[in-house]
Amino acid sequence: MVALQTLIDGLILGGVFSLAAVGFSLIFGVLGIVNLTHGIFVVAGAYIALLLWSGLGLDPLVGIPVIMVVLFATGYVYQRTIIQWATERATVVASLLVTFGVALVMRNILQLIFSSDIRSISPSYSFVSFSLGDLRIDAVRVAGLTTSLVLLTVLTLFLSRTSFGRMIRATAQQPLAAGLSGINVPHVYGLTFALGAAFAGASGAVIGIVAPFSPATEAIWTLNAFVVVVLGGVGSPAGALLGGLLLGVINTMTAQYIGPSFTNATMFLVLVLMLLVRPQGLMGNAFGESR
Amino acid sequence: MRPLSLKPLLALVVGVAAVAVFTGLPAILPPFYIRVLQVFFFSAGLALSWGLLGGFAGYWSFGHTAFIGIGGFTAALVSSHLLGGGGTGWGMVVTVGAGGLVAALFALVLAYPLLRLRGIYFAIAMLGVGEVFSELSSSIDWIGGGLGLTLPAGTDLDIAPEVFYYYVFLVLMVAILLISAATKLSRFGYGLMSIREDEDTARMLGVPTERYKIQAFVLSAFLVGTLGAVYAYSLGYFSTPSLFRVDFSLNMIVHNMIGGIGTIAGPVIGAAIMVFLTNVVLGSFLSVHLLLTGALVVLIVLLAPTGLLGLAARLWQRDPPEEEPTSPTRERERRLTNEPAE
Amino acid sequence: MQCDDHDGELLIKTRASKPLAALLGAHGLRYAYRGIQAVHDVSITVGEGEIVALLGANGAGKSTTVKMIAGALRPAAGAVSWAGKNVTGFPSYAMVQEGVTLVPEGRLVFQHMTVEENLQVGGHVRRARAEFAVNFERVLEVFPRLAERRRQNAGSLSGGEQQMVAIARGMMSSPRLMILDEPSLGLSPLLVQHMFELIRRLNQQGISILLVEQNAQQSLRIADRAYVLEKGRVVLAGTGQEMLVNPFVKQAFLGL
Amino acid sequence: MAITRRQVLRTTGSGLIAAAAARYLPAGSAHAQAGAKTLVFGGSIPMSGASAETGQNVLFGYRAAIKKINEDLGGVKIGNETYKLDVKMFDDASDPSRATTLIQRQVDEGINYFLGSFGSNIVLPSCAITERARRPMVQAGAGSDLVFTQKRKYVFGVFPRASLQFETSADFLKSLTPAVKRVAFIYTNDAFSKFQAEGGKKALEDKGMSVADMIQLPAQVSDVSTVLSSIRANPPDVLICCVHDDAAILIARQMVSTGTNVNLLYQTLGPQTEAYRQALGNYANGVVTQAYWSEGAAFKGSYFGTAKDFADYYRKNFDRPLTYHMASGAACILAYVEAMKNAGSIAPEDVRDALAKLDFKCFYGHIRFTADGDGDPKLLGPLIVQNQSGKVEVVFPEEAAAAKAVYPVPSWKDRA
Repeated sequence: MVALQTLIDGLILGGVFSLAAVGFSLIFGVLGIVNLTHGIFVVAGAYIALLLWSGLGLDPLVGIPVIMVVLFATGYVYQRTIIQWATERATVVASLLVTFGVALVMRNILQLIFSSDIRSISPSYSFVSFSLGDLRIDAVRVAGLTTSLVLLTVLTLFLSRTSFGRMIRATAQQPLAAGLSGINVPHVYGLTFALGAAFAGASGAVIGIVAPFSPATEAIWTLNAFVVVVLGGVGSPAGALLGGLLLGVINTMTAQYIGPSFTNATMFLVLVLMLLVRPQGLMGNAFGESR
Repeated sequence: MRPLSLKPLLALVVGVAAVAVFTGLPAILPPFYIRVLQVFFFSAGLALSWGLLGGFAGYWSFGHTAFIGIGGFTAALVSSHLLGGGGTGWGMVVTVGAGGLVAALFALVLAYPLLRLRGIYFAIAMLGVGEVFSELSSSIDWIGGGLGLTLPAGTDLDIAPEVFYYYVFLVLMVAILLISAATKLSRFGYGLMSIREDEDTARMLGVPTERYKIQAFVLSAFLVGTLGAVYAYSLGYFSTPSLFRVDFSLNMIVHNMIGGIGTIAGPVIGAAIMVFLTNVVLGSFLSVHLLLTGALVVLIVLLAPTGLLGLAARLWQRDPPEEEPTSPTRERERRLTNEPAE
Repeated sequence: MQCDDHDGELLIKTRASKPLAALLGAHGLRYAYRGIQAVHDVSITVGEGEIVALLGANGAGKSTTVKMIAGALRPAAGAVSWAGKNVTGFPSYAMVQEGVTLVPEGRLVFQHMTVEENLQVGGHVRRARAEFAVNFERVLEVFPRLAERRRQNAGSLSGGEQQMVAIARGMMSSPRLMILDEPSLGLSPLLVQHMFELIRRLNQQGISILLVEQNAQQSLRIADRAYVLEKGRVVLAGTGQEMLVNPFVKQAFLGL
Repeated sequence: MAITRRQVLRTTGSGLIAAAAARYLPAGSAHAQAGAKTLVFGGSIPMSGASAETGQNVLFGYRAAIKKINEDLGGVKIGNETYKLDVKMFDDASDPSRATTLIQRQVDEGINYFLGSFGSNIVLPSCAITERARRPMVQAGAGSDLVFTQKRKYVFGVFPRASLQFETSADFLKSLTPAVKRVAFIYTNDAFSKFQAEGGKKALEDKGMSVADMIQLPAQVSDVSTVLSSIRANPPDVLICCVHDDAAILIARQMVSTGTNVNLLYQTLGPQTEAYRQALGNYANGVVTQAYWSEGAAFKGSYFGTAKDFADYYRKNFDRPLTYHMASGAACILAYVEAMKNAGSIAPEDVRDALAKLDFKCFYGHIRFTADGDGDPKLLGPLIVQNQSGKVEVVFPEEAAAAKAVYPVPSWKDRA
């Protein structure tokens, strides 16, 4: 029973991790950019959700479309300016340094606007749980998981079925050929980045109702995204889902059977082992490259 | 320091003069600047050590802070368990040496599996390694990173601690500078740089890539471990978040990139600029120093993408720096910039 | 033609009997990789309905030249005109929209997408969207092989088949000018025959062709005109027939 | 000197130029203010991370005391001079290297009185510098035993050290009926929380209660569901959390949403903050915490008057929600000022001696330090407070209590 409860807890937690990482995965897979601003997008999403909730009484999950629109626009502008300048002038890797710098700036700005105090969002269902026999499942986490699954499914369909999704995949595989096939590659890069940012923001809304947050928590979400991507594989929602669920289960299993203080150590240990055994992640790179 | 590879004699003269000046400085500078310089020597030493692997061989580690931690914790554990809380004077040499060696030992164990990974995967794996060591150091009670560890003063001499550590870090940085320069000019160094340019070709041409990478990794870890041990001493008391700081790892990269990656003077210049800015210029700000630091990093990348040495070379209209800026994802960059392979 | 006092063209006079409206004109193109000059000064033209061959040894600057024309590389100097319009520095997607499609060397297909998806990507350009169904049918008619494999991942196809995908993808954008970069490279002799046949057919359908080739003999047979590049410069220009009998060409490219 | 400087500038790298140049730039504002008879308090606070919220709270406390003294009391008269007060803080970013370097800068600039930062890995290396410079540090941010057990003479704390912070709590738990038998601890893996939890375990066991579980959490935690399952599987009478604010909220929220009930939830940090009450709403009722001050407490003295007066003054002048941390911060300043008055001197050594002998009553309580420098556990020990119907009530010790503790608390469901 304990094992089952632990497994369920892990899967539920993992759903949130998946959603929080999929944007990072997409950006890494298509643009080859390790986006250290990722956690900022997540936390910014949580703050927007908080504003919508406290200002307009809008439920964070209902507010997700608004958050996604805001972050989509922000992400597009950010990529087409700073990140594009950096990759044009220097290298893709220079973008790493740029995103590091921007993350510092943004964290500080979030601090100035919202202070470094811890915030949380408590809609009515935050305190409800279901019982199945001895199993306890809290509603807010299930809501989070459901939202994650819905959004990940939407993204999967979007990438596989729409013309724009095809353009993203084509660009990821062969930027040169994509351009020669008439795809406006810089624009697709911008849109992909924007999409990644939008999904990160959406996960922020979910995280906001599940756990307390502050500007400083951004770093955790960037790190988690790293782990999820390495576990699951790059560039696909399915990979992010698998990686996220695994990470969630690893987390709760470690807490249960080794000790809660070892959760992070195990998580990163698995990351390193995974890299050694299968660096491309369980699902491989959706765009078929081995970098 | 840049002419080191071009005009050794001039470099020697400049170097000796610089060392002489730095040796005399504590007599005239107030303690705050001594501490700033101490942080600078420490950071420059770290950046140079990182550069042995990251700059020369193109293997970017995101987790070098692991070796700072291993060095520091080893020194403190040796002090408390083997020296009965001692570790002053020659004892410090022992504990710091142990810190470096244990870091090198861990690196040796990790090297073979980790260095099979390339590019960004190596970077992420090292990030993971850093986190694993960090978490274990605080969760395992025997190590004691949660409660924190104490080290004795490094010396009995009647000398202010900041001055003492100033000299220790100065000596270490100069040593690491010489090691880096010697490496760069050696066959070993050329081998590493050929790995950075094209590892597979290098191997086909008979460069013992595997051995060279491992040697560079272990050497780099040893130096960082030594620096970490001395840093732990300079704090006196430290806990896990004092040493295992992701920003240490990032700073090593930032300092290299700002100065010019793969060079000798670059990491030193990068460290000098960032340490000066963050501690002196932006030091007293209560709430906007991160913002300004970040903005500065962004500006430098946009204005001097090949590092300041690259920028200087362009402005002076001299040859571009011998080292092209390089990266773990070089291949991909080629494609992204639509450069044909011609 | 805005610029015709060019070295190469002075050597052998352009065939004047067939007055052509120059569709594409590249003038004085120049390009350098990392400080090394790859293309010094190249000027070429392609007339409406022509097949023009661009010959030269490996590293002569052929690929670089056509990449500049197609917008994949930005020329360091020089100008490109297309249908009377200055298109210098247009990015590649804009050139495709204008009707200039480069089929790059090395079969750069989207390996992890199906053949059909590859073609869909090629056909999404605004100028070709309305004709998508027609183009798609035509392409599958030209390449029945691809029709059989339309649901397979392009990466799983043979080299020749991938080359077909690349050309078919280019055709999907309804080009007025197709630039083919080494389309016969790595194909079996039989397939090479087919390839040149195909190029002629495309041309008969009204598509102008700029053909980059090392296979000079075959190219010159189907080409109306040809240019020879050496070390980043045009050293010879003339009609296909003239070139076939030119002693220099014979010696350098035809192995005669 | 001028010659060396020129040579220096010419021959060495930019780091040195920078250092040399900066030395000759006009000195910071501290000097100027010192000339205008202002006493400047230096030190750092973390602007981000686990202690940021508490740090901000304490900073507002410093500001409140300084505002009161400068504006309402016309400054402070020491000997024959009247001084104004000022506070000069920097962000240490929880980085010991930054903290020590910048503390040294303040020492060099002639700041003579220091206020502490947060976390022993920052405070210990910093106070090594102030100790060496013989400048006092009165702090409200690091309770770790190591701060007070290494024979420092210049460091004072307005709380008892961490391991002694549970004496009152143990008495409180002992006083409850039905008797508390089994207690479980959840604590963060850092020096402060660990000392506190281990001290707590000892204090409770000395009083005859058994400690069933000591659960250690990592510094960063985003989920505690497994921890709570094990609590549900074997529920203790009282669950004590020695964790920081964010983890406290997380634990409480997950306890509510998973229906993890115990007779009493006691969290040492967190429930004092506004964020906590916002996050939990009615569910915050019944949660017990310790507070080193409460506006309902019967303390009074010079400067602010009663505890209630301080609360009124604070709310009139500042927006940030009031917690006991503000009072602790203000108490640091008052302790300094009172010591200076007693010494009749502003020389750091004299101030230090006067601090050691300090024995005075103010709105915060009876301030007296032990020989080791921490707050006297009997006089400056914590109050036990409980959220009752949205109000914070002191429930222990009895002489300060304004309400009776609710125990056992109703289940979460009944608190909605």
